[in-house]
Formats: sequence, structure tokens, C-alpha cells
Amino acid sequence: MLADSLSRLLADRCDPALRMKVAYAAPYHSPELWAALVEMGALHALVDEDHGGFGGAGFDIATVFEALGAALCPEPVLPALLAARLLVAAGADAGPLLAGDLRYAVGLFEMDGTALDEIETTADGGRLTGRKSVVYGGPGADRFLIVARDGARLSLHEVAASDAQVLPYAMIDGGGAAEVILDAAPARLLMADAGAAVQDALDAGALALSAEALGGMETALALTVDYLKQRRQFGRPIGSNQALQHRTVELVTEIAQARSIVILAASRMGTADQSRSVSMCKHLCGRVAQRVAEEAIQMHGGIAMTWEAPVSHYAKRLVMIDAQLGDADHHLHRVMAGLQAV
Amino acid sequence: MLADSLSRLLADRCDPALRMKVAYAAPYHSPELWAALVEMGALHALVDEDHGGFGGAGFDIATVFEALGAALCPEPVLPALLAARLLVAAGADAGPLLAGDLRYAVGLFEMDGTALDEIETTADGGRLTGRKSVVYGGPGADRFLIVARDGARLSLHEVAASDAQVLPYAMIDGGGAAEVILDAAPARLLMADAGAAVQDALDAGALALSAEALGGMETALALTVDYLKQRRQFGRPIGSNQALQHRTVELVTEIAQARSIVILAASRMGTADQSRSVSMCKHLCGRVAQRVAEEAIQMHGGIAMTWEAPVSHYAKRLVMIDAQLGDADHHLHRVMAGLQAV
Amino acid sequence: MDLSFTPEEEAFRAEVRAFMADDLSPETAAKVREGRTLSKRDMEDYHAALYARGWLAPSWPAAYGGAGWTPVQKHIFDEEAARASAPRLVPFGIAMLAPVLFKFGTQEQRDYYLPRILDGTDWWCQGYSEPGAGSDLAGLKTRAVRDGDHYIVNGQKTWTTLGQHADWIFCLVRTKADGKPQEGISFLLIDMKTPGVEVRPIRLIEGGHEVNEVFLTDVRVPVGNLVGGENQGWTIAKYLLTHERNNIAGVGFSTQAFESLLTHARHPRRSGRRLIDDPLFAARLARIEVDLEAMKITNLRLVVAGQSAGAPGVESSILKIKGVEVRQALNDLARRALGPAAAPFPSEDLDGNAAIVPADQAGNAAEYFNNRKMSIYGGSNEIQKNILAKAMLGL
Amino acid sequence: MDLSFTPEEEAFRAEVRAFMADDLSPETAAKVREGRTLSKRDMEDYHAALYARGWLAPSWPAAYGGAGWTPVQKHIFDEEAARASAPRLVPFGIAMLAPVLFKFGTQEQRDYYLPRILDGTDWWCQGYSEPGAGSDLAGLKTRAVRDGDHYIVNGQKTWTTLGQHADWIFCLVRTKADGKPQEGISFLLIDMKTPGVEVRPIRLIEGGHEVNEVFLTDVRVPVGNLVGGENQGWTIAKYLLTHERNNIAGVGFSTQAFESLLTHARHPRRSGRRLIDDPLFAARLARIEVDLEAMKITNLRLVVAGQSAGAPGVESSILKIKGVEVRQALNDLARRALGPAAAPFPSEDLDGNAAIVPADQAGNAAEYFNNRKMSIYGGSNEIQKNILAKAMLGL
Repeated sequence: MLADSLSRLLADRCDPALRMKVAYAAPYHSPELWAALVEMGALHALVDEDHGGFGGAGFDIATVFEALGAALCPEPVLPALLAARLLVAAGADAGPLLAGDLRYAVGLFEMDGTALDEIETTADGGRLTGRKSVVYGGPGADRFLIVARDGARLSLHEVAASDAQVLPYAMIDGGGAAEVILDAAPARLLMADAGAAVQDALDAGALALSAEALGGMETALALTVDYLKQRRQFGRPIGSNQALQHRTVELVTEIAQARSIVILAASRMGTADQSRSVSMCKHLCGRVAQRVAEEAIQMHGGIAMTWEAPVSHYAKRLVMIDAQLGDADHHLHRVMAGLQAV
Repeated sequence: MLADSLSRLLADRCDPALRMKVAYAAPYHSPELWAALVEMGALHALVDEDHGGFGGAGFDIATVFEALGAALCPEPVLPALLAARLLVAAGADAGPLLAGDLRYAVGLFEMDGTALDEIETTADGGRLTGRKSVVYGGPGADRFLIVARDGARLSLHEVAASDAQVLPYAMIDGGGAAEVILDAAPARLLMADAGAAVQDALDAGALALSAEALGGMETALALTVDYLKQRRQFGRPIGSNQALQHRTVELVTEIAQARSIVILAASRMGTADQSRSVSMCKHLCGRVAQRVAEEAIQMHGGIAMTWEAPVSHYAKRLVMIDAQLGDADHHLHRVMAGLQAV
Repeated sequence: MDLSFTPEEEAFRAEVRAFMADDLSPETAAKVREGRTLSKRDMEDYHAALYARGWLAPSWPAAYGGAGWTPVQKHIFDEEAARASAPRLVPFGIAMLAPVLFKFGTQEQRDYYLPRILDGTDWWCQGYSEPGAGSDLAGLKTRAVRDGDHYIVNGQKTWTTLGQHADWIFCLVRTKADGKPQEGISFLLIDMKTPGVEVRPIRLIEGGHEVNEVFLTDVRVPVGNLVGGENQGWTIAKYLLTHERNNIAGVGFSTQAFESLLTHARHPRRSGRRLIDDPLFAARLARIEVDLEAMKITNLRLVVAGQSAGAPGVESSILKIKGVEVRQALNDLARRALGPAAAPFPSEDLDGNAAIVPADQAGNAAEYFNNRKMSIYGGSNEIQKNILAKAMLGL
Repeated sequence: MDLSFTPEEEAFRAEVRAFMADDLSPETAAKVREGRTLSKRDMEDYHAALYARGWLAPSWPAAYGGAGWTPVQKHIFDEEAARASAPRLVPFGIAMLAPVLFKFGTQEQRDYYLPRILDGTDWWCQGYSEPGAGSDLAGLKTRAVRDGDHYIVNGQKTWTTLGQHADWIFCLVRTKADGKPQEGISFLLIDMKTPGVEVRPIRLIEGGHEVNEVFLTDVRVPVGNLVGGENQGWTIAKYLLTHERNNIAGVGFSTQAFESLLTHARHPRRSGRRLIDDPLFAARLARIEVDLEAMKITNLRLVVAGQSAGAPGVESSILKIKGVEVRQALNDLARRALGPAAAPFPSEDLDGNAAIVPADQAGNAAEYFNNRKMSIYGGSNEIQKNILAKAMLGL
């Protein structure tokens, strides 16, 4: 139901031509489309009923993000998911976020650090100092949720955008991110011991990105199969080349596996296996998404090298999604650790 | 010159049908062929002129073993190489070995250990105690060179076969190996500090195995290309399938790379880069050899699953060669270590 | 989608587990675990135990002894069987001939042959492949010429799995020489005790005897042994190819292989080191674990999809391609995990083999080589990809 | 085989290194290192420096300014140029048109065009591809119709690299409509200042402007601009495709990229950790190092083999396939090494880019995407494999 109406909305309002413009210039998304997504409840689907939403389970998250991925939608739903998950964990009010009254972004990792234990931002007397790097959805956010370090513990704080220095930019695969520089910025403490909540938000985010990749892969595959049928060379469709047929079939098989692991990870949200299953999922989707992207480009040939061809933007998103919230190697390390533990 | 006469000898005397018999039953090789190899100087080519041979450079070793690999020869030349290298390093007489008067085998690794620092055999008062596992060419050897541990140091000893318990068996890819059990076996100390000499022998052995793999790959490829041309299905040669063509071409490309890295490693023998270059070589050859083996089987189809088809024996050798003297991962670790060292 | 099992399903799992504990011979299980060759008796005993429990042919119609299992029950059974190292059931009678008789056979044929399959009277083998004609049945050369109430059959079959134990063979034979090559093929049941049938072993790559050549020389076969009409053999062969791919993904076997490999890799060596702490090995194993975990869901999804569509279709090609990929990757890693100790040739010369590595791993290299067949037989990977390209992609 | 360099060769290397130190602009080198777009002036300056040194067109005949280098000297030059982050020379005049003129042109054509290529008067671009006709030149639609002393050319070219800077374009045009599609093609030189020539930019996947569409509308081209005979264009195109593949393996570029990536990976992060100590990353980099080291030898081997055979043959396909594979793998790893910091879109909005990662890495993601072209253009990987299957394997 939500999936269908969401897909319809995106088919109507997020066509490739529009996207190519809005995704790369400030504010790096379409405020109208954002409003429409909020109105139809795409954010409410990310939070459970006890906290003002009507979803919140792994499958709800996967459903929303698969639709976003299939349409290559640049709207900042990921930061909303991360923030909502953290607000709920902190017992704070996610209502204004879900209603679209306030946009949140989450400041996690820092320059040249890619692990939680490399966070150096400090909280001192209600003021935060540090620099958060590549904050997704940072441009135009009203509030930032900032993860700081207090000895071995991570704490969670809320900072008004007006109290931070925000340097916005587009990402190469579309959508906005920002450097968020905090110089003794006034902050409200939400959780003093936020380690588990942050890991849970990262898990939800990684599941969401995997599902987004899945949607994107399906579309990239469909575009490629269409192209193989239509494009003729040496007097016949290039899809009549057996080598291309076999490679395409391998993509079908791998995408079937990617869909399965998204289902697995979604079903394990909220269980003891959540983190490891999500890592399996993000690893496999990262691996498959890059293969699909590279093959989609290669089989399209030159046309896929142009900005005008939608497949080029799908390919960029599919490759770069791997770099968000831990890449295939990062998550493989976590799967390996499970095998190594006795 | 040596390469040509060696290849001719092997073509005459090491045909697949004969090999399938002698390689799997005691003594796991053909004493007549061994004598012929000795006579033509195949062993002399492995040692330099100062020590009774007429070769000994990296390219000499590679040349001999590429020919052996191309013919899938099960003769125990590898243990002769390892032993000759160690005897020369120890200042001992390699003459009887090169003349074929004494057959040597080298006892290196032990049960469930795969690294030099896992060697546990001890030397005490001129007597050795320990068990050497999968000693190549062990069946029928007259003498064993045994590496023992003395604290942090490795020492090298010579033991007469009659003083050891030797349990011989065939290997799945042909040729003989043995468990060599030493129970206070009388031994002659050759080198008290043999670490460097042992590593040098391992390097020479890894180069030899890589070159053998290269020869085997070329033959397996040639058999496969022949088969693709001759075997017909659905009314045309199966080689007319573009998917198979592309996969075959990829093998050609990878084998070209394997040949290049053998050349590189051969040229670096005796230089400071010897060990790391050999590891690059054994890693790449191990990786490519398995791919060639699996593709040769797959493209031959069912016939390659039978004992009667020579390609099945090439495939076994190509896969199992990787397990000798350090597999692709073992050698990749050594390449990685070079990158990590500052 | 709910991926958890119902209490009824969990109860069924307990039943299967109890059956395996009670009725599967530990000696047989050990042989399976160690990759040793099973005797005919081993296989017959397991067959008999399943028959006694009513679980031998779960997907047959109930009237003929079927169990009426859901796809999930089938899946649970496969998992538990693999977990217990049960032998793989010989499929030729139960899973191949039987569906053909249900669909194309006469009532007499069903009444005669099916009970004999169930109670173990008849061991069946398959006579499809011929030298020079693998996936391409158009090249089939074995001829059956009508002579009164009999066909006179002449030709040669190959890759006949376990033919050395079989009482009967179902064969594709050419009954018409002219016309399109695939039109003149018939499906014939041949008693292997008939004069003129000779079975010769084929030695496989790893040294084992599992398949055979079957020579047919002036073999007289009653006309009543024809299944379906004369020249309907191609239709039957195609039916079998897409139907009834029992446990095609082999998820249970792979799970068992994964667990066993993990146990080995976690076991400290004499030096105290563990293989699993080698990051390159751990990465290989973790990648396979991820593929296998995904495969389990893919299997459930596609089995259910196939079930609701009536018969498994192109999904079975995906399951075969990827299922085999995972199993072969596990075989590769199991061999690799042993290092040089994987080398000894499995033979009776010496139990030097057993002396070097634990018995359940001594066959790792042999199993790796033997299982290369999986991407070749039953429609090679290449054939599966051709099918998928045509069916799913319209290419 | 002797893989070491002679003293003469080492002396030559020192000469090249000195030239790069003295005559290559540091600003240009920085742009190359950082993957930034070069201005026309940057490229012209490097061209002029090489021209002054007599190294611009080493493989031309000496009479026309060639340097008479051995293949090894060429290799050394390429290595040093990559090491110094020199720009890649625009090949269309020097490496593509010139060999065509030597082989097929008239003396007048050689005397007129070649000096102008050398001294930088004329910047050339290539008009082969058309929308809807990539590797398949049979589909070529641009038509040239004879009208007295001129051809009237109408059509559209695409993928015209650096066409925005070019003075001249060499085009394949259709001069005969009937007969086999490849027979009626001619090779024509067109002054881009001629009325009716319009260049429109194509924006590439990563946002850059490097290639163009060229529209030709009633463009009048003197008949004297025809190279070779009328309808000989296909022969010329094939000649160019197999001849003169300059530095096709790109070993120098890959070496430079590898060194730069290794330096980055060894550099401690603020936390003190180094990327190279991640075994999964180190394994990726080590595998590429091995491939690259082998590639260096493969390059020398095949270049020498090609040289002794007269013209590079199928070897160039191997070099292209594997050389591109190595370069793309390095681009992939360079992007991967940055993690999320690879994401910022290269633009003038903000030097936030430069603010996150060192300038020489800010373009890593863009370069990765841009270099996907390498396995597509100049005969795609698929075309190369078709060629090899036919030529080397006889399949």
C-alpha cells in the first residue's frame, strides 16, 4: 500500500530530468517533493506507533528505501531515519521531524575517521567542539544530532543549525551533504550513554541504504535489458551476444541474492542478530551494487558515460552508496569477527 | 637447448597413459624416466658451475620446471632442487645428488603446521625427534635433509632413510610423498643456523612450482582450445559460443600475466627482492592456475570428470600445486607485509 | 513476510531430528561426513528406514505413499537430513521416473513400478547421455527398432550414475531416423537383467567409481515398457528437466559443510594458532557465509514462487547456478583449509591419510574435484544461463 | 632474457627526468595529479616544450621530426612522464592522423599538415563515431556528396574528444550509398572554421566536459582534403585500429597511481591508524601490485614481439584488456580508500572538497567514473575479446 503509493508519487514527481537538476544544486533536493513525501507518510513509516509513526519495523524501512532507490530519489530521507531512530531512543519528541516541521541531520564521523572510536568531538559544559564530515542532508537541516566522545563513552546532543558553521555541497551521486563545524556550539544533551543507540541507528541506516541499492539495481538492470534489446550493432540487437546474455543473467542471480539478504536483515531488526545480519546485508549489497553499476555502464557502452543518460546516475549512486555508513570491507570485517569469536 | 631436448624427452617418454599409471602407484614415478632426466642434465641445470652443475640461475630453474609442467611429469625434481640448494648452502657435496647416485628429499613442515616457526622437530646430541609431513619425493629417497628447531634458530641435518620411518603414499594429483617419522634418529648436522638457507630453498621451490604451473596451464589451455574446436553440439563446434570464447580469451590474458611474473621472479633470484618477487609469482600463478583448471574442466564438460581424460590430471595438478610451499593467500600475506613495512 | 517457523513446523523439525537420531545408521552418517563411498547396503538401509516412516517420497500423491508436505516442511527435512549427514537419496526412481509415470504412464505401469520403487525392490538408473551427446539430445544414437511385441535396442549410454547397483534403467532411445532430430525419441524402461545389457565402470577424476557406461546390444524390450507414446520422449525429457528439481539449491548440504569448516577453522593448531584468525581465510569464509545466508532465503522465496506457479520454472535455474556456486566455493575452501595435507590420494595403501588430518576432512580434495561435476551435469551452468536469458530477459 | 636497463638507457632516463623537472610546468603537473581539467593553454605549453626538445613525435620518420627511439626508450619516456604527472599528449594529430598520412596521404598533404601538427598550429580531433553507430562503422550516416571541386558534407559526429579546442577534424564519411555498407566510406579532413561546422559539448557522467557532438550542415570541403582514394576509408580505419597503439597498457599511469595510493594508505590518520594495516585493503592493493608488476613485463614482452613482427597485432588487444583492468582497479581502490570523503561533487561551489581530503585525491571518485570509458572506447573489451578469439584461438 505505502509502497505502491510511494512508487506512484515518485514516478510522477521524481523523473530523471528533474532529478539531474535538483540533486546537484543547492538545496540538493526538491522541497516540493520532500513535502509530498512527508504528507504521504513516508517518514511516519520509519517509526513505530508508540512514538508517533505507523511502521518502524525492518520491512517498513526496506520498503520505503527500495522505492526511493528504484526512482533514484535524492530527498534526505536517510538523515530523517537516523535522526528519528536516535530521538526515539533518547525519549525525545520525534513529532516535529515526522510532521516535516523540522529537518534533522546527524553528525557522526569526522574528517579522515571512519569508525565510532575515532570520534573526537567533545562536549564541555553544554558546548560542543569538533568537526563532523560529510553529514548527509546537512544543507538546509534545522537541527543537528551530534555524537560526541566522553572518555570511552559516546554521548548524543542536539544543536541548532544556527549555532553551527555549515559548509554545504553536492555529492557526486547527487543529494547534499555538509561539513558541520562546531566551535563551542551550545548544545542540548539528549543521551549521556548513546553507544547502543548510535549503533542501532547505524544498523537501521545500513539496512535502508541496502534496500535503496536494491531498488537502484533493479532499475539499472531493467534499463540495461531494454538497451540490449533495442540497440543494434552489426545488424542485430547487441543482446543477441551470448557473452552479454550470460553476464546479464549473472546480474539477475546476484540481485536475487541481494533481495534475499535485505529480507533477512529486515527480519532480524530488533533481534540479537540485528547488527551482524545488517553487516551481511550491507556487504553483499555493496558488492553486488558495484558489479551491477559497472556492468550496466559497460553494456550500455558510450551512452552510459554521459550525464544525460539516466543509467549513468544510477551507476554513480550504486557505486557510492557503498561508501556510506561502512563499505563492503568494513561490514565484512564485522561478519568475520562473528566467525572468529568463540 | 636444454629446454628443447627436455621437452623432446618428455614428449617421448612421459605420455599421459604411462603417467596415469606410474604417478599413482609405488614408487610413484618412473625410475627409467628419472634416470634419463638425470642423464640429460636436468638436475645439473639447477646448480651453478661452482658447485658441480651448469646452471642454477632463476631462468634455468624456470625453464626446467616449465617443461616438466607442460608434460605433467611426476618425477621428483622438486625435492632434488630443494636438497641441492640446501647442500650447496651448507657447503656439502651435491655431486652424488646431481649424478643420480643418491636421491634426496627435504623434510620441512610438520603435521598441521604450515610455517617455519611452527617446526617442532628437535635435535639432541646428534639425534632427531619429530615428524615431517607430506615430504615430497619421500618414497624411495636415500637421504632426508631435515629442518629442526633449536630455540629461535633453525638447523639443518642429514638423515639416512634407513634411520627413519617412512610412510609413503601417492598424492591426489600424482607423484609420491611420505610421512617421515624420526625417533631419536641419528643425524649429521649440516648447518647450525640454516634459516636463510631454508628460506632461499623455499624461494627456489616456489619459483619452480610456479613455472611448472605455467607449463601445465599452457597445455591445459591448448587441450581446451582443441576441444572447443572439435566438439560439436547443436550442430556447431561449442567454441562458436561467444561466452566460451570470451572466457577462453580471459585465460589467455591471465596466462600471459603468469608468464610475465615467472620471468620477473626468475630475474630477481639472487637479489634483495628475491623473496618478495617469488611470493608475487607464486600468488599469481596459484590464482591463475586454479582458474585455468576450473575453466578447462567446465569447458570440456563431463569428459574432464574422468580419469581417462588427460585434462583431468592437468586440472588436479594445477589446483594442488597451489597447496605446495605456501598457497596464494600465504604468499599474498608476504606481499602485503612489504606494503605495510615503512 | 514472516521468516520464522510456526510451532507446528518446529515440532516437525523435532520429529525429523528424532528420526535421524534413531533410524540413520551412525556408520553411514560417518561415511557421508568423511566423503567415503557408500555401499549399496548403506543406501538401501536408509531407503528402508524412510520407507518405514512414510517419508521416502513426500511429494508423491498421497494415494501412492506421498506425505503431503508443504515446501517449508520439505525444506526443514532437507536441512535436518544434511545436518545429520544422511545420504542423498538416489533420485532416479523416486524423483525422476515416478513423476514421469504420474504424468505420462499407464495405470498398469504406475501400479507395477511405483510400489517396487518404494519398497526397494527395484533400483533405477538413468540412460540419457551418450558419448558425444551431452546436453544436446538431438545427437542421440541409441536405436530401438520394433520387432513384433518387442523393441530391439542397440547403443551406448554413459554417465550412468550408480548403474552398477541398478535393476532397471529408463532410457531415451531413437525410434524414428528421419524428420527433426528431436522428434523421433522415445522413453523406454529396460530391465538390466535382459541379455545384451552390459555395465562398465568409468573411473572419475578423483579416482572414484560412481558412474558407468551401459552398452546395449540387441536388447529385447517388451513394447509395454514404452512410457507415453512412441516418439514422445523429447516431451518427457523436457518435462523432467524443468519439473521436480528436488532440493536443487543444496542449501542443507552447504550449511553442513559450512559448519564443519568453521569448526575446523576455529580449532587451535598445535602451535595454538587458529586458521580463522588469518584475515584472508576469514574473509573467504565470511563471504561464503553471506552468500549462503542469502541463498537460504532465495531458496525459500523461489521454491514458494515455483509452487504457487504450479511448477518450478526459471527459478530453478537461478537456484541451480547459485546453489552450485556456493557448494563449490565451500569445497574449494575446505580443501584450501588443509594446505599441503589435502594432497594424499584417498586409497587403501595406507591410512596415512587418516593419520594426517581428521577422517572427516581426508576426502576434502577428492570432494572438491568430484563436485566440479555439479556445474556440468543436470544442465550445465552455460545451458542454465541460456535458458534464463531467453525466459527472463527475452534476449 | 635480460630485464635490466643498459647504461645508455639509464642515461636516457636521466635526460627525460631532467626535461620533466625543467620544462614541465609545476601547475600543469599539479592539475594532472589532482585530476583537474587542463586548459587548452596547459596542453599547448607541454606540446611546445616537447617540440622544442625534439621529443614530440618520437615514432615519426626522422625526416619529419621523429626521434628514432627504441621500444625500450619509448617505455622509459612513458614511465618518466607518468612519474612526473605530465599530461597525456593529445593523440589525434601526432599518433593518429600522421601515420595515416605517411601510409595513405599525398606528398602535398604530408608537407602541409605534418609541420603544422608539430609546431602546434593545428589541433586535430577525430570524427569517427556517430549517434547509433559505435564500434559498428557499417552504420555510418554522415554523407559527403561530390559537387565539382568540393564535397558537401552533412551529418553528425559524437564522442569527439577535446573537439572544443580543435582546428581540424578528420572524419569518416559515406561517399557511396549502395553496395556493402563498409565499402562506401572515405577519410576526409575538414577545417572546423568552415561554415556549417558546429561543436556542442557533451556532459560526462562525472560532470566534466571532455567530449563533444559535432554537427556538419552543408559543409563544403575541397576534394584535395580526401586522404587515400574515395571509398578507401574503411581500410584506413582498420589500419589505424591495429597500428600505433601508443602506450596502450598505460603502465606508467598505473605505476604512478599505485605509488600515490600506497603513500596515502601508509599515512597515519589522526587516530594513528593506517589504512594499509587493514588486511582487506592491503590484500586488495597487493593483488593489484602483483598484476601491475606482471603487466610491466607483459608490456615489454608484447611490445617487443609486436615490433619484431612489424606492426603490433593481437598483442595490443591483450595489453588493452589487461592494462585497462589494472587501471580501473586502481581507480576503484583510490576511491574506496577515501571512504565517505570520496563523495563531494567536484565543483566550484565550495572548496569543501579540498577541505576534506588532500587536493590530489579530491578527484578520485570522478576519475573512477570517468575511466570506466577505458573499457568502452578504442574498441570495447568485448570487441577486443572477439578479435582475440578469432585471431589467437581460431574460434
